[in-house]
Amino acid sequence: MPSTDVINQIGLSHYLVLSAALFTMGFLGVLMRRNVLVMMMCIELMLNAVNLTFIAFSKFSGRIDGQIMVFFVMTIAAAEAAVGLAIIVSIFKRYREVNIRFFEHLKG
Amino acid sequence: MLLTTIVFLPVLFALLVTLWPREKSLRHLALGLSLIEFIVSLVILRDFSAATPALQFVEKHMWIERFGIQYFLGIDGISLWLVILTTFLTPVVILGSWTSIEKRVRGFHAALFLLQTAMLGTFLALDAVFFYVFWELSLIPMYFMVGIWGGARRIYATVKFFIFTMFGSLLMLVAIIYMMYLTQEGLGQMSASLLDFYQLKIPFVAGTLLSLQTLLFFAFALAFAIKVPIFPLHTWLPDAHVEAPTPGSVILAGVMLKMGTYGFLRWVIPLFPEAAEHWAWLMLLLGVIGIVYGALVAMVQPDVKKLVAYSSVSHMGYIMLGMFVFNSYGVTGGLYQMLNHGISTGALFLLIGMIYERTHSREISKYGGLAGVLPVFTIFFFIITMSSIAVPLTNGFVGEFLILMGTYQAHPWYAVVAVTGVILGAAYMLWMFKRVFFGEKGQLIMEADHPLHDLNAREIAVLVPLVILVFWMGLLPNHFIDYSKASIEHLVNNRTNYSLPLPGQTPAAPTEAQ
Amino acid sequence: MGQDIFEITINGIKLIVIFLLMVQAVPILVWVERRGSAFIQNRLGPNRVGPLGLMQLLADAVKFLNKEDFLPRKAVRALFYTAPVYALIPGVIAYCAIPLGTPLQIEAFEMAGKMWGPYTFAMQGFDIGVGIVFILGISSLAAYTILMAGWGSGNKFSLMGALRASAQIISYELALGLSIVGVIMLYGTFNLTDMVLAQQGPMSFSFMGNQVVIPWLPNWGLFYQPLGFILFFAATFAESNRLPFDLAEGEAELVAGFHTEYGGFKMLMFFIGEYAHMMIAAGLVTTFFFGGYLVPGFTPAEIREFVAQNLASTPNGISAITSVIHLLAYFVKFALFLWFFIHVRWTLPRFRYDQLMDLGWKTMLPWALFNTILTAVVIYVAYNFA
Amino acid sequence: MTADAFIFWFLSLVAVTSGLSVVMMANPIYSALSLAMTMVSLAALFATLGAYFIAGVQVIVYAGAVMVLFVIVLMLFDLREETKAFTRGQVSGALKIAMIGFLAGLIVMVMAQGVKFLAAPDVVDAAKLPEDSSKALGLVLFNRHIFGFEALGVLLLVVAVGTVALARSKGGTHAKH
Amino acid sequence: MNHSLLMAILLLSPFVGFLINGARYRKNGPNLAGWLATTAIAISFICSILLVADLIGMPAESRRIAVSFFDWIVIDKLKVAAGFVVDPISAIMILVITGVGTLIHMFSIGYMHHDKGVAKYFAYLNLFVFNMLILVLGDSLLTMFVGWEGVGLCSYLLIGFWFTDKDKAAAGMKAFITNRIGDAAFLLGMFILFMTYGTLNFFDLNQLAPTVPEASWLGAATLGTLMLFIGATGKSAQIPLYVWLPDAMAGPTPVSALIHAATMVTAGVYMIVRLNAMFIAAPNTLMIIAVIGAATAVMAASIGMTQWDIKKVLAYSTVSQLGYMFLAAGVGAFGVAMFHLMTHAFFKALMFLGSGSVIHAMHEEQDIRKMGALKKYMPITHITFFFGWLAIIGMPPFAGFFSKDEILWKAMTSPLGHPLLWAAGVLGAVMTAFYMTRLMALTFWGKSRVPKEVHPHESPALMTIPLIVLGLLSIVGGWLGINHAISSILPGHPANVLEHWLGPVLREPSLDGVHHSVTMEWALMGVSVGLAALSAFVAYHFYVRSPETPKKIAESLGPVYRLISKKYLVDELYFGVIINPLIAFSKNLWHHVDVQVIDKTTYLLADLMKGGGSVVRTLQTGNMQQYAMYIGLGLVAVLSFVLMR
Repeated sequence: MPSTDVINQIGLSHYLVLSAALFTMGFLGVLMRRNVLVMMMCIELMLNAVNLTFIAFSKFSGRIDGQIMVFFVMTIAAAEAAVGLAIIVSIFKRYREVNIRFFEHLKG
Repeated sequence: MLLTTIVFLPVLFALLVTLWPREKSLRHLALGLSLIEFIVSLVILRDFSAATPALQFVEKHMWIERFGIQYFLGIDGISLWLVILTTFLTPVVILGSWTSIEKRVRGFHAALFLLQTAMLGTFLALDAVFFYVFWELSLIPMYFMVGIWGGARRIYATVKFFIFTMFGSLLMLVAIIYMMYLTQEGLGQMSASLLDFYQLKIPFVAGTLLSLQTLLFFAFALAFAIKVPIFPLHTWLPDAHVEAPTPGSVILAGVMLKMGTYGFLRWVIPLFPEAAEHWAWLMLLLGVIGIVYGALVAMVQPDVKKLVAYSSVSHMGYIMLGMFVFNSYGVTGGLYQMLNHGISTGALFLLIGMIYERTHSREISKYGGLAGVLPVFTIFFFIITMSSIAVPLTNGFVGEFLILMGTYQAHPWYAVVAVTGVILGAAYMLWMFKRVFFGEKGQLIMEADHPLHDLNAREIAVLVPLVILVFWMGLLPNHFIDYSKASIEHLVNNRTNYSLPLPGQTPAAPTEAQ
Repeated sequence: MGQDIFEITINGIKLIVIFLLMVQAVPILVWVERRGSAFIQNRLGPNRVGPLGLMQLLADAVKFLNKEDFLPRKAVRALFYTAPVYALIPGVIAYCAIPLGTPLQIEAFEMAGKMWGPYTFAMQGFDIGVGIVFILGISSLAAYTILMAGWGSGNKFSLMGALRASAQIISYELALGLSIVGVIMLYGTFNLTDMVLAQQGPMSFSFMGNQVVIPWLPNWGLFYQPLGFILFFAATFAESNRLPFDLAEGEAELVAGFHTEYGGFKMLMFFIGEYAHMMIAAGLVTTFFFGGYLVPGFTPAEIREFVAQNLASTPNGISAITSVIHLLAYFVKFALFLWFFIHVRWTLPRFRYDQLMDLGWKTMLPWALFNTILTAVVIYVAYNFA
Repeated sequence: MTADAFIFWFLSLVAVTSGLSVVMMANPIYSALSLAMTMVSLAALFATLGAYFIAGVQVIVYAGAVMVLFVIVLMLFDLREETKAFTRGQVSGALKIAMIGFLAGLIVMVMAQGVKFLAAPDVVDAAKLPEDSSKALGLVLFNRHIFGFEALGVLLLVVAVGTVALARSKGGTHAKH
Repeated sequence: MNHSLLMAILLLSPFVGFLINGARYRKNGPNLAGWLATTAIAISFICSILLVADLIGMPAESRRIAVSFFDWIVIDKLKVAAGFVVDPISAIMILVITGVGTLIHMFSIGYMHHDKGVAKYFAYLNLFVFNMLILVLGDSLLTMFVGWEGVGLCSYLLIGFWFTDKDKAAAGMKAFITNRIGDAAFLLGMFILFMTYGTLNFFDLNQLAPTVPEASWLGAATLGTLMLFIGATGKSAQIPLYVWLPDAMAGPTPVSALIHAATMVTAGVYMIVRLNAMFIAAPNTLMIIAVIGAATAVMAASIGMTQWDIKKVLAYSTVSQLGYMFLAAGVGAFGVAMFHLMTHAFFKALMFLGSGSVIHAMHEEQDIRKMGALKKYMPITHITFFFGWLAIIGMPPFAGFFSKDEILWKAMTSPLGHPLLWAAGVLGAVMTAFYMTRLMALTFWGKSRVPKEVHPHESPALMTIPLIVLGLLSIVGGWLGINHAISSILPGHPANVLEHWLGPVLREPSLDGVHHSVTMEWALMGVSVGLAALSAFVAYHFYVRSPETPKKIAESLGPVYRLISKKYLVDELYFGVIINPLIAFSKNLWHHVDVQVIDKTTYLLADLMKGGGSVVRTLQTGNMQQYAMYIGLGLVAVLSFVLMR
């Protein structure tokens, strides 16, 4: 391995590690939090982490397609948020509840 | 453009029917439209050249370039009559369902037209994927027809029908995809065109199930066999028929079952000649079992419609038999029998529908002595019964005779067993006829609160074309066979090395316009 | 490394300067607004403190600073206090991206025994390639301020006001964004400086292979995008929560909207934030549609020539005077639009909330889409059918 | 420390801290605000990677619209501190955390392996991408990825209709009574 | 006149009659319908005569008028045209059919006068004639088959003419289905012959038939002809498929006369004669035919002795007489078979019509125990019936004598014959004489047992004229085929017209090297006639003089008598062994194979899916976070795999 100045030489790995950290945080949130809204936010966080990876790869491989992917991810995330929130609002209006454990009517 | 027109015109009709503002004149409109379609199909007949086995009116455009999937339509002697049968039966069915369909008339006619498109597409598509699309598409309108306008146990019947047919076609899809990969390997370019499939030399090893061609053969054959239906796969048919509304039964028996047999003729036999040859015994065996079994079970049915449904199983067994003996008698007979069955069984279902409209029962034991009450109805029923049991000079005889003849040439013992179907056919039909029409007046007629009225002009108008065809086809079969002769000869003679020439490629095809 | 620190320092200074400028502009604007409204309403307005009442604001400031700083019982402390501070940030950062004049080119010169320069000093906070996107993004963050304030106050009026305001901002952001797509397509860039430079000289464009020149009109975006201008201008009103779109603080319904609970210095910060938005809006309109810092009828090169011939001799001097001229030109236009904002506020009545939403979604958005498509078609035709 | 390095470390610190607070904050509104913060810092990171346009869009769409929606919803619900913010159950909790830790390691390792497939790993190949990639982005988007773009358009339309339908089911602001 | 036009008129005239009467089946009254139909047949008869006249004018070796109207089925080697041929064999048939047909139609006008569906009846009858003509004129097996099935169809319609009676409808069905069994075999026979010889044309087949008789049982000629013969047993009511014919008496009596006595039932014989060369080539088949024919003759006659229904007696008599024809054909005496066919047509039609007249007079009563001494009420019927009786029991010089005697002679002397066949024939003749005399005695002679409310009367002229004509024919019909032994003692030595007529077109086993003395011929003749006369006398004695004796004999015979009077329980046997088990088997197939096996299998598959689903669904706890964890675990697994690789 060439001598690396981990502090100053910001390379792809830095971004990847950062994105992995954010991703796992988001995942942790999805697993641990009970508030549906927070879970959705954590999913957004995970998406963002992935976006970061895309951008980083795009930059370091010199291909613009990574950014396109991010663009798509964002659009879908926005759509997802819109629909998800609409559903949650509808549910909340009826049940006054956002705890995920409350919504287990679809169990097999 | 003619074939595109004929395939997709009904979609337009369906749309028109859906959007038509006046409910009252809807049926007239639908009838008119279906007649237009029929006339268009007659244009094909007029311009069709019987002298060549080549595809005619070919339309070929690339659809999905990457997979070589094409918009590929064409007609030859094998599909010609099936197309015309389809376009012919639709107006008949519309006229026949004039009063029996009371709810959601709009939707019904739209479904009928869509079904027509699907069926025509199945007969005319020459690209595997395209074909498959139509094949599956045909399920949907039928599903609704049985499911919405059907009898009491319609949901059970529809689901059974749907799942049975779906099950088979999925395997076919797998096989089609695999064939497409084979084209890529064999021809260098992925293609779903039937003509390219024909060029493939698929390895075949006799005596094992695991040879490639055998597997593909069975994947295709299963899909078609369920549709036909061949003996152990037939149980959806009686249920579907009993629960289907009259027009549904007519179309189901008249055309949809032919999609299976047509599939054998167009796809299975030429695509997998060695496997078809090697496994012909199985198909013949199942065909023969179907003939006898269907007839026997039909004999003891208490329900007229179920009886006719089982008789379909028997008749379709004949067609299987004819196709898998690989000689021109058998194949011609098979093809002819497809038309016969479409006409006579269709007519039987129409007749049963007519009487059902009057008495609301199909139980044989409740009838009796109808001949004295409804003489005209009886005459028509009798003629169609004769056609169904293949009395000479009716259409049924020509088909059955040719099939049995061909079978005997190839496999005498199968013919010997199959011939018993002739006896049993007469037995179950005539026994039914006796119980329904002869004897004392039955419970239904005695208890009817108003006297049953005989057929009216509309109903006679429905039946007369069918009866005319029954005799026409029985008396002058060459009018029909001549169109298919070249194609069948071509299929029989070049089975192992089959290809369908395109119009330009025919080596000896003087295009004499008829 | 040294260069980096230098750049960062310069940019930091510019940020602070612009921030201070904006903060200082607020008292003047408030005065203008109060005097102007008095003028419009046929009364006098503040006129006691200082000449023409100019010192009134100073007095107000003293008053604000001396007010009691209190926290409502149900308020969320963190949000209640951060919100006003946060109100300043987006406005200021966004404004930094707007070019204010031609860059000041400093030739190399010797000072304190070292050679300095040459250096180009841009007359804008920072030049960003994707300027419009940046500004839109940053200004959209303003919604948080309102929400934080509204919810943090622990007051129903505040919350409702905040929800209304933020919903309004989000809704009009669409129309806003779409209305300038035409502009972006027209200039082919996101960069504001490039946009400004594209508007220099008399009106001229090529249409289907023909070069069209109209000498008596400046080459401003207004003439190419009249519909875009109207839509954009209207949307900025909504974005900055000013009349006729100030539903957030509809006194009759909501007391004072999200800043009901605020008073004193915190209130002042919201004021500043609001005026900052107004200034961004005015700046953007100027930049997009009215040639930015350009002097109508003259290109920067012509002015530089003029200055070199008549007013200065050294390159640095020429550059400086040119920049100042453009700066002045910019501020004239800028002030005009600020006045327009104020004028509108005192002229038009307030919308109802559903009218507001209908206007945003059902009128402006479709028209903005139409404008986009029309522009695209015209550009396509203009370039491709020679 | 170079300025680039400083910016990276600073922004990642902000991102990680605010990301953690998204997960950890008991009050969902703080979570949401923290998430907005994460978004902004990520946008800045995008900018450092030369994706200015994406960075701007990130701020507009995510921070400016999506998160605002979240915040609005949270505030509408008026959710305060949650006593049961986290799932209980030591076994499953431990399992989850262990899994996540393992997953994090795996992700990093897999990515590190994946890096090998890049042409020049860990070296910024500035020549390949223009400093301002917006134009290139547009060209690629509207040529190579036009189908995806159109599909997204359809998706958005569907979402718009669906959301309106959902919102109107119980009468929204415009409901006619 | 143009042959094809004549042929067309010959064929189409009955068909047109059918169409007219069929289309106006509710409107045409009995007279109109009847005379229309009769005229149609009469026109055919005239055409037949014209055609036959032309035929006579041709040289003996090439007497053949062939007309082909259009191609019917043309595929590959199979080329079947709608081709019709009049040659000496079919000439006899068309004359009989149209001639006897005309008479029977005429008779029907009177007989069916009061029936409601009379137009329908005549329509069917005309259709039958049309089909019968196709049968006999067709130039190929397939064309013949058209008529073959067509006549079966008409027979079905006419037997079930009074369909409101369940039993009559059932009888029609029985006839059709039994015929169908034969038809199936007929089809197979066609296939076998076509496969071997590549043609279905009679003349081609006869030409191609092997000249050396086939010894093997599995040769094409043997198998093919055997199958065709099974077809013939169906149509011509031979063992084992004769059971339908007695039941077929359910139809109107003229129908029995026309279809079930004179014409249709002889189709089998006709077919064998048509394919004479082919049958000759298959001596094994001929042996079977002869045996079956003889057995049928004896068995049917024995049943006939015990029957009480006038028509049933005649029906068994018909079966028996048909047995004689097959016996003749079986020993290679095709010409004689045709001869007997013709004479039988005359006298049996006569007897059926006579019985019809009786039934008519007795108001639909058919039981001969309720008749007796009808002689005085219906003299014409009695006289004509009397001649028929003489003819059938073989009394010289009536028609039956010549033909039956010739059959017996051939059975003895033909290379294919056997003394046992002769013996069976004689036994049959004896029994025939007995039961016919019994019928005569019980019906016309002796004491009247007529119920009081019934007043028998002579039938109208419309019915008696046909009786008279047929009675004359029964007397003189036999003189066409006087064998040379008799002819040698007759003045002028009348020639055997029939033999000359048919000889050139038949290939019969050569009699070269076989010499039988004329003495023997006389002796055999004497034996059979004598025995028959004796038997007739005994019957007369029993039933007229001492009516108690038969009962005693019947009682003393006990079970044997009961077995015979129950028709050897053949129907019961068929029902018990074949039909009922078949239906039970079918029901089992339906209930068990379809419902239990096939459907259950599919349900089983569905249940498997269901079961699998219900196992797997426990994983669906509804806790979304658990699902997310599963996803995570899956991710871990996949990534680990990627790393491990």
